[in-house]
Amino acid sequence: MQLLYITLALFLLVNLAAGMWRVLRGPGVADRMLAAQLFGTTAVAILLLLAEAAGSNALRDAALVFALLAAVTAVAFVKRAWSMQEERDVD
Amino acid sequence: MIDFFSILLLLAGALFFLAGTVGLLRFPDLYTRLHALTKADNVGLGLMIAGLALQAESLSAAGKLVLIWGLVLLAGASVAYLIARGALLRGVLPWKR
Amino acid sequence: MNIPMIYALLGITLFSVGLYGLIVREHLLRKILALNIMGSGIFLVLVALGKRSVGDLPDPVPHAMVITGIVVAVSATALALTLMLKLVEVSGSAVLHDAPKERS
Amino acid sequence: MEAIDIALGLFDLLLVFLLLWLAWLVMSSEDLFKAIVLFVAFGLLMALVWVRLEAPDIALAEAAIGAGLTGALLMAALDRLNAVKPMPAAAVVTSAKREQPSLPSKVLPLVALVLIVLGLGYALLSLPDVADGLVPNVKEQMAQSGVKNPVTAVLLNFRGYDTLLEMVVLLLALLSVWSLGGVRKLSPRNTNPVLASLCRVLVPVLILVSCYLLWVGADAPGGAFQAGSVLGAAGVLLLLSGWHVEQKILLWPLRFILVLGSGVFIIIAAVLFFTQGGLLTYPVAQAGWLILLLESAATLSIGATLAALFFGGIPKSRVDQ
Repeated sequence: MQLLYITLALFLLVNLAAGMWRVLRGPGVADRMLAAQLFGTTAVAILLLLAEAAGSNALRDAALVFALLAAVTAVAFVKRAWSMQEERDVD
Repeated sequence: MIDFFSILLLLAGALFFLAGTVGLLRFPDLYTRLHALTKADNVGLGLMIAGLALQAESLSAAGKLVLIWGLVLLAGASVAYLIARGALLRGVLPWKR
Repeated sequence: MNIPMIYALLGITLFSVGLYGLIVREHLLRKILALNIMGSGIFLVLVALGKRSVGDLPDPVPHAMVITGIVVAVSATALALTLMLKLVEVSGSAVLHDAPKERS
Repeated sequence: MEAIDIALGLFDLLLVFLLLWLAWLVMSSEDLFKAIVLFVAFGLLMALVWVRLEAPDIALAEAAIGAGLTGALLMAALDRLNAVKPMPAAAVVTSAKREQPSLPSKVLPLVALVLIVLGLGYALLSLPDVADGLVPNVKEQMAQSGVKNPVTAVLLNFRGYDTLLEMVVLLLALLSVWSLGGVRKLSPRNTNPVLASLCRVLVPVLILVSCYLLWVGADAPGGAFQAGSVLGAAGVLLLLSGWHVEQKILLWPLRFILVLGSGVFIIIAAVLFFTQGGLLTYPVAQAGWLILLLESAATLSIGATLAALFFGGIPKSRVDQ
């Protein structure tokens, strides 16, 4: 089981690395933010897998905090950083 | 027996995560990507959590896992709505074939 | 070469990348990001070196220092961002110029 | 070499590579918003590094701050930056006036960067492989500390004066922000029902998690800083959703909470100085609850300070008296 947890965590990290492409490519600001959201969910899963592998309860708390805080960043994005003259940064 | 179901659920979860990432990379516009990510990833996380909860040492540990999933679902759904609505208000057009 | 050492080396590399950005990039927001990356690098070195102890638990003293460090870093970032906004308000530019006379 | 070690090694290598790549991209990407999103991702991955280095206490703090609060802070600052500077023409002029950097000024910092990495790397590798640091001292004193989590023991007991001064640093940062930022009105009430219902669920959960982390910090990873950061995040969420606060609460009650942490710390330190003969030398029997008292006060102050730092000015109710 240990091996499966670690391998899956590695697999999810690879997934996350692939999602990086969308952050870099955009094209809009919302696309970048969306990819960051993917990182949040994936990181929660990785943390839970590592927690199970290490038998550590504290890491589950960290995953809980992650799940809560990812929403705060996203709301900050929608309410603040997303200016009304959007879709200017097409590169 | 429990191990078998755990492994099955974990692998299924990983598959959904993969699908979510593929959707994020391949789909043509913001709304379809939003759809891919929010649904696939949250189901993937749910399956993984179900697999891990089977292995949990106590009921409270399993409960915490389920709580995490509930929170991710709630936050994911709300944020997806906020982003999609914001994009519409800002005039991002949905993709057409 | 053990795992903590790899992370310690990552720490010094991050520190240097941050330092490079701090020197080369002009926009103040970027400089603030650079300082944060430098800070993360230093934290990494501290914790990775604390893992060299023989016992079962890593050295808790660097851990405690890093936790306070993270909180201080976020408050310093908030202060730096406010300073930057004030500067932009006064001078109209988020870039530090060489000499005050250049400000038109 | 077992398969599990190989998998872990690959995980570490990929993590190291991703962090380096992200740090480089944060520094080199042209778009500021992109840099901020990349920096948030950087903070997220840092939390995974802390897990790999067996530092769950730090992972918790980083999860709350690096992946949450810092991103919110940076985005709010970017928003205000665009708001105060709506004249791109001036910016274009200044950037056009500045001549292209010469080749040496581009290459020299890179050379310096490589030299610094090599020098520091050499210094790191020449350190002894095994060093106990302060582990024996901590182990020896743990029984007298009043808590079971060594990190909390270091923070609140062995090096309590560090934490005391850190509370003062936070307060100073907020005072500086307030003196620079001026008076700002709270943002208008939010009319979005989804955001409102998200807040109604998330804020109580954040407060509950904060209490949990504070309580569990005595014998497991957690404690005042993590709890305070989560509480601060609750405050940020409320501010973002247009929370209505009465002016009379923003005046004295807010200031009272902001100084509560430092105040309780200083009072306890002074009392102990005269009764025990040393700053923050707790009597062994009372250490446990004294630490809990200090941590509770510190949590409230840290949470309020972080939320106020996010707000970035002296808060004023949007309804004029």
